[in-house]
Amino acid sequence: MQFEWIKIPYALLTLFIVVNYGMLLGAFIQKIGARVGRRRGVPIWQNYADLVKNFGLRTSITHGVMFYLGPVFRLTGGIGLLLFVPTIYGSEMFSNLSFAGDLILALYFVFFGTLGMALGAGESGHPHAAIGISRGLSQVTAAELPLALAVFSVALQYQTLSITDIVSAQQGGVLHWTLFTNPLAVAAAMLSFLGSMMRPPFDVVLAPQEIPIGPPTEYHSSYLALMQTNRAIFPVAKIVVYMNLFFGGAASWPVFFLKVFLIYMVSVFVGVAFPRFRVEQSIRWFLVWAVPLGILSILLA
Amino acid sequence: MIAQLSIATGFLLILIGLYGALIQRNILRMIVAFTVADTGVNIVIVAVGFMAGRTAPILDAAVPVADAAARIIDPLPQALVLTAIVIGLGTTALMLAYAFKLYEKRRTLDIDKFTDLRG
Amino acid sequence: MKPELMKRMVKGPDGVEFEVEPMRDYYCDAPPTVQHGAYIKIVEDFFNWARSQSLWILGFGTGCGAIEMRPLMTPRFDAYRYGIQWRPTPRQANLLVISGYLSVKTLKRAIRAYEQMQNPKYVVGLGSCTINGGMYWDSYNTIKCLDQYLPVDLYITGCMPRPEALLAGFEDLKKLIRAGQAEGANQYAERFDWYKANQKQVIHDWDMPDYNW
Amino acid sequence: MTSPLYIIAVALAAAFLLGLLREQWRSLAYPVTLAALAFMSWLSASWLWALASGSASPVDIYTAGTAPPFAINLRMALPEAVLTLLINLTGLFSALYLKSALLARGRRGMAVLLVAIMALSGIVLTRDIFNLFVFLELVVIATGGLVLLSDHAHALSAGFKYLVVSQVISILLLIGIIFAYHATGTLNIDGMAEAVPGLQNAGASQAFELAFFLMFIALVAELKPFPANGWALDIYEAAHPAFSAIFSAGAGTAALYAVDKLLLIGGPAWLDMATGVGIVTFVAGNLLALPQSNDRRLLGYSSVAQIGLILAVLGQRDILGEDTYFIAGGLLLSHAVAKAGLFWLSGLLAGRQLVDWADLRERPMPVFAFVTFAAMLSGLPPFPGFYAKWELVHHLAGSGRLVLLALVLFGALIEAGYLFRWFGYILKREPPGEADFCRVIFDKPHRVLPVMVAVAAGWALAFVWGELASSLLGRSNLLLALPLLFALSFLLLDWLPAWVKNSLAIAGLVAFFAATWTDYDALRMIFAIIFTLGGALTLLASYHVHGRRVGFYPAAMLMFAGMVMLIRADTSFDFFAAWELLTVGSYFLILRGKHSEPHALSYILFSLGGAFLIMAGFAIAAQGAPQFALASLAHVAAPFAPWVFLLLAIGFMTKTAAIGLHIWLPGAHAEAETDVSPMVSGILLKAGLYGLMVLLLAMGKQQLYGIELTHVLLWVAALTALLGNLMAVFQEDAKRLLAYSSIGQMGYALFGLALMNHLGWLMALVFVINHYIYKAMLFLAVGGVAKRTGTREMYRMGGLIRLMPLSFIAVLVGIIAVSGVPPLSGFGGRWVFYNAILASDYRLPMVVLFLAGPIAFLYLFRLIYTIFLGQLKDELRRVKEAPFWIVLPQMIYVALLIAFAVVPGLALHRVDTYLNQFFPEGGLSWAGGEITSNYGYWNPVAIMIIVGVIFCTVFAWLLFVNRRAQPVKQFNIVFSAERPFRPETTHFAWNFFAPYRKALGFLTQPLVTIFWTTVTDLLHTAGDLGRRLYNGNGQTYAFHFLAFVVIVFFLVGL
Repeated sequence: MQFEWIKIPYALLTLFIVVNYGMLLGAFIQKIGARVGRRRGVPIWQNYADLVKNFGLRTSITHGVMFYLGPVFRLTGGIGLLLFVPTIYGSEMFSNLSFAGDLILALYFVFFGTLGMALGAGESGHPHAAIGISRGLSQVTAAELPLALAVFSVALQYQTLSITDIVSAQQGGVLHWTLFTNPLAVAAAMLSFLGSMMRPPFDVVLAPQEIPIGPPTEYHSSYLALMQTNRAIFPVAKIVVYMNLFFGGAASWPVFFLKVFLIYMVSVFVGVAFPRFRVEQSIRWFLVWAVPLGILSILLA
Repeated sequence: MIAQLSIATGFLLILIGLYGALIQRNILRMIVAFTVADTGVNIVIVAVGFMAGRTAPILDAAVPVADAAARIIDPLPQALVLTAIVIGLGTTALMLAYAFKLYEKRRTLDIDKFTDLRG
Repeated sequence: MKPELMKRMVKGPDGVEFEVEPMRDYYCDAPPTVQHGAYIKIVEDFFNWARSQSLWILGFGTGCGAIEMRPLMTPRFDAYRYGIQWRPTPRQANLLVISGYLSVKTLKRAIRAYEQMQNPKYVVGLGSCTINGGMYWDSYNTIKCLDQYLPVDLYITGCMPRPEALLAGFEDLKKLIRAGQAEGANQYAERFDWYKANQKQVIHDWDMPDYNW
Repeated sequence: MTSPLYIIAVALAAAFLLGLLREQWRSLAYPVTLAALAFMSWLSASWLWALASGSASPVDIYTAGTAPPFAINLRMALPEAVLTLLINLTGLFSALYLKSALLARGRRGMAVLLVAIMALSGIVLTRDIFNLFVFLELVVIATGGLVLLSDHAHALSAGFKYLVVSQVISILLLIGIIFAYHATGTLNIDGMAEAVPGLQNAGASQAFELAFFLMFIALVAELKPFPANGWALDIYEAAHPAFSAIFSAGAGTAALYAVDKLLLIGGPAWLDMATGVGIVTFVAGNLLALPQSNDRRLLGYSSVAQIGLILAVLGQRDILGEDTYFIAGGLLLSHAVAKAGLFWLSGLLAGRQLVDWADLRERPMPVFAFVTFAAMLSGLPPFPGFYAKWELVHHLAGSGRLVLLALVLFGALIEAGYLFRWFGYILKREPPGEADFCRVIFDKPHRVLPVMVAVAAGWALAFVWGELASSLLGRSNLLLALPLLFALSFLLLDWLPAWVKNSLAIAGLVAFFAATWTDYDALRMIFAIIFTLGGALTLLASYHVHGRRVGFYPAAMLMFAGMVMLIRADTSFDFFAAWELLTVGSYFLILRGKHSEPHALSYILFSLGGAFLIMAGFAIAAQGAPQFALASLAHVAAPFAPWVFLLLAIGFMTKTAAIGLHIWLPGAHAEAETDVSPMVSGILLKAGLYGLMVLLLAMGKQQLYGIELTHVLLWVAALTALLGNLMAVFQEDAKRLLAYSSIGQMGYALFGLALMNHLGWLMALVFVINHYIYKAMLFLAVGGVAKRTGTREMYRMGGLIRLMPLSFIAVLVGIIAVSGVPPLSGFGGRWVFYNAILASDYRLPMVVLFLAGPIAFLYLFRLIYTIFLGQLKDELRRVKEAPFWIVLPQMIYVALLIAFAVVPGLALHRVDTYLNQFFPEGGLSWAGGEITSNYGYWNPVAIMIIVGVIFCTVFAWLLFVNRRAQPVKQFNIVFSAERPFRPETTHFAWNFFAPYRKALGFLTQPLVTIFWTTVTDLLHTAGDLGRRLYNGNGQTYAFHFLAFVVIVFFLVGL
């Protein structure tokens, strides 16, 4: 695959769609939660209002260069992750900038934003930020492991690291999805997915009352707005990777919307059903339950 | 027969000497014991050179040079024994001097008292 | 002044001694300034609409009135549908609800929290106590008239006001915001010296900079 | 030629002259003594010259004018010339050294000294067994006298114990001699040797055997074999050091040669006994030396051990053949010169404890002398012991005597252990008070001269043995190798200011690369660049040090010399010599750190242990040949190959600090100086990887008992990566954190190699390059910070980003690269890694490595956060950016890292092609910016541009909407409506990953450390138990001797 200039507007189009979808999805899921609790919940456009409000705040402070750059790293990480992965299978238009690298690029680029954000939060000098990061990083070491194993297993299964090739290998019916051809890997990966979504039981990182929302505790105004934008993009981008690897990808936008929503809902269901883990508990949980699945999947692949 | 007897005596003396040197705690007694052992060694040396029925290795009228080889005993051990005696004397003298010095220093001759250097 | 805030000599790793003055070295001493809205009116109106639709309340209960805030999150009142949420940090909140009586001790914290919020920011006084001290009108330890110390946009009367009253009050606040009349932060900056003087009059252990950024 | 008989005659004449000298000419006595000794030395020297140059042939001197057996004859051949020269020179310089003691005791003392030297020479020269006995007794008596030259309180009792045991020995010897004479009819040694096979009946031959046993055991006892040596140790401890020098160098030498002569009579049957006694003495002597704290007693044990080793070598003459004298001579001369030198040196110091030697600190010449002696004793290149050990080990391995080989190496390792521990004391301990060393130097030049002569002799011997070895191995003299000469030349230039030397060093490294860069293949090119140009780059940081920096450059350049010689080595010998050089150089470098004494010691011990394994591996692979071309490792015969592989791999892995062998690294790297850490971490570790590469390229996959060794390597590598990373997480010390991180990174590189496929190797090379760049950069940055803040504890720093922005940038770029996050170069390594494991047959070890990966984030974040972010502490408010010369290389590294991230092909494309000849499958294809493997693709340029563009766009947007942000200070944080108390209480840094420790901390139990501590404790305990044998009682010692005789008697089984 080669670069052509036309890819840039196409990529921006993808970005535009995903940002809006992510915003609405976030509110929609909140609304589902509210309806389950017999509330009306936020308006579906609430995230837009919040975003505009935050951009519209007139003052802001900065703790230093890294603090300033943290959200930039964060958003770059989200946009980059989205654009390095083809969104719609078979569509030249929405293959984005995936010519730059394969699955491994996507896997490692996930950390770009995390790292930058952690540094920015660190410069705020707030101990709660540091505590949150300490927890988050600790948890991620264990949570990432099943995913890494599952990815390895899938790569072994299809003998390729190219996301497009992995998706194309899953075409031809639901039963060709990795979900059915390599269920162990998918199970491991989905457990890992729970850990990466910052929802219960794995949200001790944010712990709003104990360490007021952890790392971003000092962020506000347009910094926060950038992070909100990322909050719309990043989960979707991550789910796209899962979708492509395990659930047959998406050949059109409607399928895309549906699959992303359903995958997202997995973490929501688990989140509303379980209380919070402490960090060492969640590490043990991943190592005891998720990692053996991953190991089995690579042994059987 | 005489030779065997002498050798046996010599070894007996050596053993007595060594036993004494290892058992006696008094330094002077040790030195005496060594002298006994030395004597034993000297006897053994001489006895080894002894050949039955021969004469002393002194070339004079009684033993002409021509048939000396057949009539005298081996002269070499006797020469050796002379040297050994001299050396033994030297060593004994040195040890006695040491004994004197040690006594001067510690007012004792007990070898067990001189164990400051160890390990 | 607390000892940790006093000037002191410290020795650097190179052995040179120098002075550390915590109030100067640890805190930014810039005063607040008046912030103007967007130059184009329609943009500012749009922003005001967004602000009104996104009221983020600082989760800080100052007095007994805080108990009336909790029901707002429940299905019965469901404040979320009006774009109202609670945030745990003043940096991200733009609405400070002084919920009930405010003791002098709490006032200091309220001031700090208020100043750490970003402009534009709103203060709502909840209950009679914030208006005139209410039943504590003669207490040595509560402040009587909140708007001498913070620029209050709106009072909600009652002792206590019911959650419905709160919702009604927030709707009124939204109207003020949309009308561009909720400029408490700028008022605070304009009359900064006056506010400070009032605050310092009641708070005797003033151990913070004049403006808490 | 002057007859060698004059050695004896002159000594005797002078001794008599001294006795007869008139009282008023008393002052002449000392000059006469010196003159006599000088003449004797000259005589030996002239014979040595004549015999060595071939202008004279060996002569026999018939004393009574007739040939043996009727008269005593002396022989002067090459060995005799060397040994008498050694004895006489030791005598001469000891006499010089003893000046004040001799003058105080008067001329009788001088006479006795002359007699002693004469007798020692006599033992060497004579060919008559009884004459030998006489000389021996003379030595005993003279020793008895000379011991009293000492001021030591217990010299007297020591001398007496010596006499007691000597008496017993002489009794046995005399009995042996007379019966041997009885059996063979001659006293001439050669005559006896001829007569033995002709013994008629079994009885006579058995009697002779018994007689020979007595003679032999008596002479062996003169070598102070374990355990019959308590008496000798007391002499070493109590006698005047100059006499101890004679006792160790002279008497030991003479007795050894006497035993050698006897072995001629006894024939091959007795070799085993010599070997057995020798090796037991060697190991036990070294073990007993380990717990010693008295310097001279330690030297005594060491002498005993060394002589035991040489005895063992003599016992191996059946396989050593012609090389016996090369080996034994090398060991003996090293031992004699070094021991004499050390004993002389000990006399310059007031204290008798090893730690008192700290007096020598800050005095380059004596320290250099000590280094020379210690290196000679430990058999380090370029000294004779090195060649000797190499040859010995090769012969032993060639003949399958592996147990002996193992014991030799084990003993040598213990010896190196206590010697280098001692050296650590010298450089690192506090001097015990007002050092009077300087005064001694100026007061008593006659005491310093002998030491300097010994040093000179040591280097001269190094040259001579280099020449001998060069003819043996068919290569040029090691000492003349250009890099080594260059390094050694810094010894002479050490008076120059540091910046001049630094420029010279950099110029040298660059010039060397410029001159040789065409010689390397693609693989070696990478290492060559890192070793030379990389070294030059790290040396830039050394400009920040002012003053002379004595000792730094010789050590550093020795290390670099070793490394360039390593990549240029074709043969096993060259390789090993280079390996040892770089080990020694780096040891000295590491030892320079302020608190690095114990860590440098464990470094050198692990390294030498590893080196010995490598030597053993090479020796087994050589199968009797003195060396072999490295490439022919591929042709090692099947039963040996896996063992060779195992030995070499473990040897190399000590350098890469694989798990189990890693405990030296954290301390060594952390405690090293600021500019040394990047050298030893960024550069030196690669030497181990290079060794592994050479090994794996040649030998490939090996199987041992059905287990594939590369598979084992994979597991070791994965565990190394995991535990290295995990340990790094819990460090409070920034440099220790980086050091543990190096262990983890080396685990990755090793993993790549052990995968044994194309991409695995490529990954290892990516790690080699990356690790060099970022670890050197991080160590410099952290070192600079530590220098400015005066601490390495991260929790005591914080908020330094504004004060040290450049260091922050370096660390930031560094951690992004280490963590493998795109777009920086670490990602390349990860990408290649995934492709490599897809092509591999293994599955399970990867799991461990996957677990290790994200852990890196933990310690990396902690590194940058706790140092640069968070709260600034009061006392650090005024720190400045790190010195220019420390920052400059960091900035160059940043540029390099980014360059390598964008165009990895510059470095890797050639290697990729080169690897095709070894692993034809699975290479990459390089089209434009895109890199494609069988499984995936990757375009570093595109990644960099895309990430850059997105980043800049978002940043520009933020700048636009957030242009009026108010900069605030450190306490302007939301603190639950309160204010923070103090920066120290607000900086969350100590025990940063407490929850992680709760979850996985159990994995960081220091099991390996406990294991190695137990090993060293056991060794010390064994040594301490052995010391109980020596209860200080002369009678017990005599009993030891007799027991020794009886035990050997039964073991020999006559």
